[in-house]
Amino acid sequence: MTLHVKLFGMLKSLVGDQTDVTVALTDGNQVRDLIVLFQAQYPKIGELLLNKKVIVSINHEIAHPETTISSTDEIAFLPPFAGGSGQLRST
Amino acid sequence: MTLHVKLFGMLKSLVGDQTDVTVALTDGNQVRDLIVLFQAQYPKIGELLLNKKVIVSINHEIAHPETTISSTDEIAFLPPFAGGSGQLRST
Amino acid sequence: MSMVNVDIEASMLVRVQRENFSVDAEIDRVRAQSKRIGGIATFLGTARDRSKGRDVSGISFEHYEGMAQKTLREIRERALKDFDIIEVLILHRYGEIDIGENIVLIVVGAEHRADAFQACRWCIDELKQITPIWKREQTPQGEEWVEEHP
Amino acid sequence: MSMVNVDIEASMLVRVQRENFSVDAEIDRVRAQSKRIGGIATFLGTARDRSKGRDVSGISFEHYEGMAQKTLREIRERALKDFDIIEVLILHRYGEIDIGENIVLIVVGAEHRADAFQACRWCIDELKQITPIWKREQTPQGEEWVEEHP
Repeated sequence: MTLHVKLFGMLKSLVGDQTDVTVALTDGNQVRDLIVLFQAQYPKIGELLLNKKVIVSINHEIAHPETTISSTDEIAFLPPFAGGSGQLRST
Repeated sequence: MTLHVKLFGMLKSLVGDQTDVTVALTDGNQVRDLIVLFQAQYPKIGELLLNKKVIVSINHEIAHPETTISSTDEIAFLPPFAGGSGQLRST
Repeated sequence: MSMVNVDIEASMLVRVQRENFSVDAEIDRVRAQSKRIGGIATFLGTARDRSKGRDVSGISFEHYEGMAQKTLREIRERALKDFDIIEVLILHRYGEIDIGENIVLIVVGAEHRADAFQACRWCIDELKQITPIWKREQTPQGEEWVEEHP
Repeated sequence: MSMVNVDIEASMLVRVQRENFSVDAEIDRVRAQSKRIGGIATFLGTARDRSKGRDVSGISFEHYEGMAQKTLREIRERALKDFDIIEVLILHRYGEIDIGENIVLIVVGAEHRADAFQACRWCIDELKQITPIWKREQTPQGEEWVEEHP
């Protein structure tokens, strides 16, 4: 099955400013398999996924390594969030 | 010397809705003497002053029993404050 | 001349007035003080329709002209000294106020939000405790001066 | 029909939008929910001209459409459940934002001010931690995605 993975923030600059990438998965694949696939095809993104600097969401929910992916899922890679304004305190 | 004492909030209703009362003091009189004078002439206000439910201000500063009063002072009696809105928490 | 401007500016940042106010306009006064401001904490007090278990149909505030302003100026200056903040605005209305309407506004601008929140909360707590302002409530049983505790 | 109205109303209380907003108009949405509201705590985040010791000439925000709104709705619902408050509004802008302009707004209406302050602070802290929104800063060294920590 073919899926589009949405990319946000700095991740886009790692794939030539694309907003998503297309990946081929097989039935029963889990999020861990997706990460392995990115380690091979997009090593920089793969490393960020492995270090949990970037997290995976499926259908607008945070996913876990063992979450199974189905063909209708909306998958996105989320770099560290930076909404709001400023910081809590001076650093 | 003759002074006008400004009244606020519920104090006005204790003297027929006047916004101030006139009192005769002598040179060197202190706030404690003013309180004694009110105990005699306006016992309800005198009691509130004695119990510190009402505080005395002189020239926009909180006064103490031993503060000396001079003829050019602006004197006011201040019932418990109630600015702002609502309360800190449910009671 | 610049001293005059500073005084005019400071006098707009602490006010006791009859008229209603725009929160946007007051926030803009604070924001105009510095581009370093990243967080603005605001407290707006409004007139509730209940107080101590009674219905309230309207309220009015009386203040001690001069002393009320002096007290609020002192609160602003202490907040600027004691908290890591950039600007403070304090505004209280007097006269008749309908239910749901604005009564009091505190606006605090800071680089960081924790400081803005702390100072804003301190200002409204302090205002209630030391500012010579009194409240009268209209209830079905008549009008009454309120002894409010912080 | 009333269900539709409730949904429209709730959708106005949590928004991610490009346009600027009026704090007065947003406060009025909250205030309109109940005459029991006596205290409204607000946090307004604005664009600072400095960040981590660098000059910043402008910022822009990107959000994950759908997931960002879902997350903010969940924050609002948890705040309504966990604090003694009456209403919450959460609004975040996306796109280009000039220095000094509004970025984010939290408005919390409660009977009592301590509850309003606590919930408001919790909402902005939580928003920063779990909402899929990203920030890009323009600095003299070029544009950069920011990794901000709460």
